[in-house]
Amino acid sequence: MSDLRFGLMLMLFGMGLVFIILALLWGVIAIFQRIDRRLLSESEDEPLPADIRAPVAEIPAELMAAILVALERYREEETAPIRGRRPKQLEPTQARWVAVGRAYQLRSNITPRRKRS
Amino acid sequence: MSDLRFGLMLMLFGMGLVFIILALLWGVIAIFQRIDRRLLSESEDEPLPADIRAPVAEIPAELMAAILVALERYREEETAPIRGRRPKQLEPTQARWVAVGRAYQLRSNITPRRKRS
Amino acid sequence: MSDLRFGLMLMLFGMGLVFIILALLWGVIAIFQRIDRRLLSESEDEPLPADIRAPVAEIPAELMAAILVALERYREEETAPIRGRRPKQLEPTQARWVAVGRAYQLRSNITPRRKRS
Amino acid sequence: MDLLTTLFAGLNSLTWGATLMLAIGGGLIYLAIVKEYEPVLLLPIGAGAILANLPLSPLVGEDGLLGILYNAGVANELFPLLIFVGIGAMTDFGPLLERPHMLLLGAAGQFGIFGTLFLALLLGFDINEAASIGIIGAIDGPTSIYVSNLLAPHLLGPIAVVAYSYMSLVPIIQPPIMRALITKKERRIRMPYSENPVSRRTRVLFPILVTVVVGLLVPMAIPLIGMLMLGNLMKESGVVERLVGASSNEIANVVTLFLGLAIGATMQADAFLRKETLLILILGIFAFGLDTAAGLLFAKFLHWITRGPLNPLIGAAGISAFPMAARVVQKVAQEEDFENFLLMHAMGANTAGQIASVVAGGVVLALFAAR
Amino acid sequence: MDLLTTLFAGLNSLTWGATLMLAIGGGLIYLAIVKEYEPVLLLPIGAGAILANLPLSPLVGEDGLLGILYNAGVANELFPLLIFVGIGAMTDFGPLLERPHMLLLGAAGQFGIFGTLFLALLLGFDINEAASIGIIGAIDGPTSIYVSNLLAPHLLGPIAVVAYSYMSLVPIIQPPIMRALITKKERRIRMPYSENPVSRRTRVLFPILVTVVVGLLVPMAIPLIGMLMLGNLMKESGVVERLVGASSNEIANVVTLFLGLAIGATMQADAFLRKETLLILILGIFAFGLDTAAGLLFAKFLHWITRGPLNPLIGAAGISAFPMAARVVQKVAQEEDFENFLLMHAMGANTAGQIASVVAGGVVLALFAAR
Amino acid sequence: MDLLTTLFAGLNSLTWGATLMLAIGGGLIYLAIVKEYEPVLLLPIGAGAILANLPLSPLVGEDGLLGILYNAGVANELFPLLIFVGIGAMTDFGPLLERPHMLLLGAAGQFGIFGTLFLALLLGFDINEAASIGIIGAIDGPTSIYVSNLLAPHLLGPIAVVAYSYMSLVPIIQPPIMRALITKKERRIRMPYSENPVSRRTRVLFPILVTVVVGLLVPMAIPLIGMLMLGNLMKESGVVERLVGASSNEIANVVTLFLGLAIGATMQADAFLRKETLLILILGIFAFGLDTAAGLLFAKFLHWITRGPLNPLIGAAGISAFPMAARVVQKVAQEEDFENFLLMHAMGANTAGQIASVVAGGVVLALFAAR
Ligand code: NA
Ligand code: NA
Ligand code: NA
Repeated sequence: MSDLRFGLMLMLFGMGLVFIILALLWGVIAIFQRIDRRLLSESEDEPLPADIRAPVAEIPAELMAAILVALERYREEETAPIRGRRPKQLEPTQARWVAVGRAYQLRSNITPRRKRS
Repeated sequence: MSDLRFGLMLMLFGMGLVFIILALLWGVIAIFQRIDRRLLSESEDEPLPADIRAPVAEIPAELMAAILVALERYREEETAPIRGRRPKQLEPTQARWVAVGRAYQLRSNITPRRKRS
Repeated sequence: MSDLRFGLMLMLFGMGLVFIILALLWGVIAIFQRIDRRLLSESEDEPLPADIRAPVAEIPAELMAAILVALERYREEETAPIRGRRPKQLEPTQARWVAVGRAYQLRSNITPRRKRS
Repeated sequence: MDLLTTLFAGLNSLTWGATLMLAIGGGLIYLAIVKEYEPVLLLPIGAGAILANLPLSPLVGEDGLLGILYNAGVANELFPLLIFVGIGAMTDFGPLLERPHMLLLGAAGQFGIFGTLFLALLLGFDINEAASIGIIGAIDGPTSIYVSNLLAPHLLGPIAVVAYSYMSLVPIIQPPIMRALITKKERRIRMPYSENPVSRRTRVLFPILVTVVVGLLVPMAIPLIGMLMLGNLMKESGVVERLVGASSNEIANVVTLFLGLAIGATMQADAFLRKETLLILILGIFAFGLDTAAGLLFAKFLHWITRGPLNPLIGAAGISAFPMAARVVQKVAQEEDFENFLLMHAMGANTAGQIASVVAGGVVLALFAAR
Repeated sequence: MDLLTTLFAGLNSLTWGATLMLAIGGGLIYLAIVKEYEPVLLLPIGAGAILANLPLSPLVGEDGLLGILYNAGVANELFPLLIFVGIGAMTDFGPLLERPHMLLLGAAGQFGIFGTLFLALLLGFDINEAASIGIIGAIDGPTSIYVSNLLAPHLLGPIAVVAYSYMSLVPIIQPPIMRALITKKERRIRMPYSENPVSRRTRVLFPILVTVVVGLLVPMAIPLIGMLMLGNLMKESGVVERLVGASSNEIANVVTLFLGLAIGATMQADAFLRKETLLILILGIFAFGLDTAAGLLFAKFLHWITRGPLNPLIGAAGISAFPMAARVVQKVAQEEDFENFLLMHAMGANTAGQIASVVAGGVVLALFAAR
Repeated sequence: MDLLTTLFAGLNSLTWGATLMLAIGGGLIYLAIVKEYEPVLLLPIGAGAILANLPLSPLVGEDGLLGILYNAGVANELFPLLIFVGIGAMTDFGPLLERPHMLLLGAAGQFGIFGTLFLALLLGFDINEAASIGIIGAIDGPTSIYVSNLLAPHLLGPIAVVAYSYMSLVPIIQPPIMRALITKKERRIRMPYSENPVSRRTRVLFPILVTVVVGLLVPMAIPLIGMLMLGNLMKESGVVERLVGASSNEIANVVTLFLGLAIGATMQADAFLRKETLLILILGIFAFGLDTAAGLLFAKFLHWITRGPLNPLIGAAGISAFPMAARVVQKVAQEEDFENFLLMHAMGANTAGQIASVVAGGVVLALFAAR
């Protein structure tokens, strides 16, 4: 019997609490929304990425796939030399530094005081 | 001495059991094979994937690789919007829904009762 | 007070030890360097991979990316049939064996004693 | 011969119960492979059930692999919580942030929890068992596992099986209820779509604030909501892609496999083959239906008081079961009006349901702790 | 000065044994890197041996990293079993399902286990040690580790090292035995190739049935065969690619690294530098040879009684050592007849050997339990 | 009503301390996301701090998720050591092997450890605390965590936070010191670049030899240096790509997430909100500055005695903080002479600093053990 009463209480308080908490979250988000809109009307805020992706649908999917792979590779190679961000690409990037640096240094060694002369 | 006798028993029973169990598995598979063949002769069953892949050898490997990558991407994008299957692709798919849905909705909002009129 | 004295000792011994150990490592590497150079002057040793990668910079990065993907795929398919090295590719390789083997065997079955005749 | 008797001890100790459990394990694998009902969980659960019910299996017990997995991640709640990080890292709360009032529909979609709880009490389950059965109505696997493992661990097996296998039945359970409760005219209601761009700031602050607000009000909900929102924070931050990847791939996959096996291993004949399991199977359906009905009726009520363009169908998406429920809404709406596009609204309600499920789980635990 | 003495306690406590073990660790790394002998296991084992034998290493013992890894996954058998899931997820039993009679060749290829066991007994090892050494004849790393860890954990180090380093010697050990036991004429036998398409149903049911049949007969084999077949079931089901990927990549790689390190750490000087280790090195070669010979002779016997087109060479593939043994068969056959294509048949025998190895491991454990 | 009081126990037990800690957690997340200061660690640390400081959080304590993670990998030092394997697997010691004398600059860059230690002693910290604070001067996260967890675990939270958040300040802290201590003329020195090809043999032997040499001399350094070099050995071996991938991706990512959360959870109000934490914040900056100054002055000294073309700026790269410090050197050098290319030399000093940091950590532990 006590179980049943507790069950009823669980039902009432439970649903009540769930509603209260979610209503509260609604309020919090609503405040943020208002701030967002105010800031948006003042200046241009970063829009949803979805808008950018929309025209994608017109490109054939296979071509899209190939482009995506290529771009991803490119992005990975160009960015990411900081250790801990994209570890896989650390080495090749370093190797490129080595290469560039060496070519440069070797040349500048031949005429080491070029600039100061 | 007892160890040696147990060792001998291990050898005899061990090899015996291994043979018995594997023979049993043979029997089980054989039954399945028979069922498979019967069903195959009745209707066309799904054949081994190997047969499908056989002509692959004629395509240059590099081209094959590129096609594979592209197809994989394509497959991933087209299928898989259910959470928990291919999680990586969930978001772009959603974004596409968003985009399509919005374009559609915005248009249908201008003439909201077009259909009913 | 004892803490302070131990702290001082930590400082002196600590820096000392760090220097000694790293100097020792320097010595070890220097020996290796000498061996390397001797062997290099005798025969051609494998150079740093960086040198090989240097001209890479002239190829547009996107093209490079596509080539890399394709080559990687190719390499994965051609090598790696040993279990435990590149597990993902085991099956396709097997399937190719199956295909090649079957095509071959089926043909050779028609004229099974061709060679001995 | 004595050796042979001992040798074939396995065959000798095969009971009818174990045989039935082997069949049930096989049945779950059938559902997973042929029907594709949540295969990533039902296949390991089925396999775990078979491996645990083979007589004298060394895999069960403290020292067996399945026992080790159970203690490593189920008994201490680690696995469901880690899965939540992955779910958070995959969920896009954008549609909800654009229409935050959808949160109320999420709340309504949890009524099944409490209704089923009460019904289970009436059917003779004790209060802890009843609450664990009710939590099937969260329609969210990890929440069900988390809560039932704390309140009634002996029912974990059937509850998890029901939670995951019914999840796939959402497209079968919901449409009849939707057609019964919502009139044709209401189903044709179109919802205007106004864009509410959500700034990155809001997207990043949202998981933090939800954690703090819910955590302050219902401390028992901190693990569930905190892990879900941790995953989402990492995703929206955009600066820790490595961790997002690890959470939604490596961790999620490995943990899912281990969790499934460990749960399957709890399905041992004497614990599973009882009339309680049968009742749970029935109560589970009831929970799903009650959730849907409550969501629909509450949406209908909102439509009535606001007199606004709110299609009551989207109430059905408040149950969570992401993203199946949202798609069911879109499908049923299109039956009446092919050009009606409710999906984005339904997605908002759907992610609201996800949050509400977790909050409800925490609330149930909190009420028990406060008892 | 006292501080310096304590400071250089490491150098002071360096023994000849530890120095030799450091060299042996280096040797394993040499085999792994230069000879490419199973590098994924021999490199971590060698590194573990070095890290554990450096004097006063804080990595060993209950609180050291290597001790923690040992207790987390070797002592409780977790790691070898998880590796089995990955192996199962990578193995294609198709060639075996097309020619199931190959299972008998797999059985014959396990004779080395029992022959070596008996020889080890004669050489003075006790019965548990003898069985652990014999299991090297399973020619399957995880099985050797699983069984020897249960029967004679103090021999785990040398047994694991032998099991993995000899695996790479298969192409060196087998051919002379094949040429000695099989006549030139027999080696030229071509085997007709008839296609037996295997349905997806069979492929999916196979792992389940093997688990149930073997599990009912030999409960002690459930962990080994169950995990192997769980992996294969996931692979063949085609619906849980995420879990297959996790098993064969993430889990397999991480566990392999940890297992190797933990096994290397068991190779401490006083435990490893004994004449037993030397005997195990010799008995290991013997086990490999005996397996091959038994497989070949049994295949010869089958050829003789069936009078059918069965090239006895494929008996050598029954030892497991997948897929090296199958390739050795193909290579030796081609020496005599370049157009002879035995590979598919050998692959069948090879995967049969994998199953038979696991069954034999379970049988040995069962016979010990029934003693 | 009594139930409500118990229900809102969370809100009731919110203290000012906890509120401040929630804000600090938010601040760390801000640094991680907006300032991008080592986000992979600061974001989980901040999240852990929030989750642990929410009143009555079930995540803390022995049975809470965060407590479980702490015991599983922080208390036993597992996580920092596993991260070292990943770091080793990502580090290219080539530039150092070409110019091994850079090792001395790495040694000099550790002076901040001992100087800060002494200063902390003067400020009233006890010797264990002082050494833990000093080790911030290793400017290497895992080393700081490893050492401070052994010597003064109660300071782990602030030390880890300082170690990781200051790491990102290297480009702000170093340049003024460099311009102050090194004259314009010295900064213009160009360093000739001669190629010293490094054979694969040397690259593979290097990690083994470093482990053995350092391990024999300083056994307490074996875990740190051994794991770092294990990762590098696997990388340079070129034969275990699977294990390298697992170490530098799966293991590193998962462990980083768990480590961050567990460290964040140590930041509970009563342990964190003390004047010691403030002092550690100040001493941390001091350690970074002292490291840089010592490195620069030692390089200047080397330039003076060798009279060779050694630009003293590269001394600043000896502090470790790889690869930020090396880039700062290049940037400051280019301010004076745009065509001056010091990066490769600085990279050598930078990886030398990495090794020296680990050695210094081991030396500190060894001196404590020898006390
Ligand atoms: Na729900
Ligand atoms: Na075998
Ligand atoms: Na440093």
